[in-house]
Amino acid sequence: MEVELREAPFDPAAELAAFAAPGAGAVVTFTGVVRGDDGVERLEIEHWPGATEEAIAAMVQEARARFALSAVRVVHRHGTLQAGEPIMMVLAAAPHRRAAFEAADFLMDWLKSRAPFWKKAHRAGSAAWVEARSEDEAALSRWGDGRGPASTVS
Amino acid sequence: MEVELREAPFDPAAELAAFAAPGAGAVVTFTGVVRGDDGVERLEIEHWPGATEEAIAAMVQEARARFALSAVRVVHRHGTLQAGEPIMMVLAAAPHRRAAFEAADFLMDWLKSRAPFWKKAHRAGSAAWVEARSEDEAALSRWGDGRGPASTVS
Amino acid sequence: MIEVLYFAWLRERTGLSRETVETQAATVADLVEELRARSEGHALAFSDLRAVRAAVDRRLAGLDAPLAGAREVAFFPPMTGG
Amino acid sequence: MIEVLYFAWLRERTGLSRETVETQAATVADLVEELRARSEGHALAFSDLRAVRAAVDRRLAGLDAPLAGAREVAFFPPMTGG
Repeated sequence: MEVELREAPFDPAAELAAFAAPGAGAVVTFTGVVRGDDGVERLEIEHWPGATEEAIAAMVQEARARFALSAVRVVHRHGTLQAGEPIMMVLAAAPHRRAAFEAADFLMDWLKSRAPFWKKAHRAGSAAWVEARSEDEAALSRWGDGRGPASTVS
Repeated sequence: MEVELREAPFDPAAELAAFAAPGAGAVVTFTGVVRGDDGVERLEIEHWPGATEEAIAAMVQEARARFALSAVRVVHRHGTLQAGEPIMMVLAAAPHRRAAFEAADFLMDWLKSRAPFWKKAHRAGSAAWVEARSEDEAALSRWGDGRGPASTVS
Repeated sequence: MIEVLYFAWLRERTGLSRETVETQAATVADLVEELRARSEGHALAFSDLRAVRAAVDRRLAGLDAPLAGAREVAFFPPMTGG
Repeated sequence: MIEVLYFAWLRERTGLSRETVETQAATVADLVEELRARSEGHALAFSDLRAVRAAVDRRLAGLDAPLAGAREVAFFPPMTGG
């Protein structure tokens, strides 16, 4: 399964161990973690059931079209996450390192700003929606014509 | 220990599990694997004892100076490796993803062409030293003035 | 009849995850004007349109996007995945 | 007295990992000329200098690098780590 959207915690090490990429010479992983700095106790991640899976699948398909990949996988959580818990993970394997790095980088840039997730940070006695960062939006232009993966919420 | 040079196999999943990066929001790993395609049965990796550790430590120090990292680690094997075995791994953790990606990318580029390792590929009935790829040498210029980490074999 | 979806603080402000709207709105902007009149919460949700994104039938769309034939319009703040 | 190190196919061709050389060579290129004369293996190792890299006291050095005060010179093909 290339895309997994889940509420339960997951173990990045187990994901890496289970990531089979026959023939790959390079494996790149990215893990996003709930930072506990700034007083954040937990994160609530809202998503758009159905559309989220479609959007991520389209991003994965686009990554496969752009980069010579042996294997790729995206795991993303929703619901309530505690500080220190992994939020999501991208795994990309390729014969050569450049493709693996670029695919992971590409997927992260698109997941950040075009996958329908919204984060709310809970601190002691307060909660606030996390605002999108302009750098994240700007990062999308690194991938050429600015058009996204050709499906859903893009 | 930020740099580990070893002859014995290692487990990338165990490395990721053990990689402690308090406060990091982003963890990027790169794993290089002996590709079994092209008939390669095993790889022999020669290195320069003493100088290799110094060179990698200097690269790690340079990565820390350039990127806002929470933690970093490099594991690299030498000796005889079988097809499918991990050769090396870079782990980089940072508050934000750009620094983690760039540090891993930077370290890979320098490790490829400026850490004193030489690979010999053994196929059925033949053995040949792996030639450096001009793309790898060219990749170093991505990191600015072309000067390397300021120590040993650089 | 258009199905309207709200996410994040647009959901909180309108107090709705979704609602079905009888409308002849020609564009997303027209629809927003109609929605604004529905309640104080709706008005608050759409008080600063620079902070609002829309998708028509699951495709990102600007305020001037036409609604002819559209079945679903979603409103949400900029996404914060990853 | 300079300690000379060989790696990879330079080691294989010279048949040596290291050797101590009595020399007055002023530059890396001068040293290479002296080493070439030591054996057929040495001559073969240095037959195509475009494929050879050198480090003087563990710093990458060109053929014109001076050897004044140098204690160690290493010869090797381009590195292939990672």
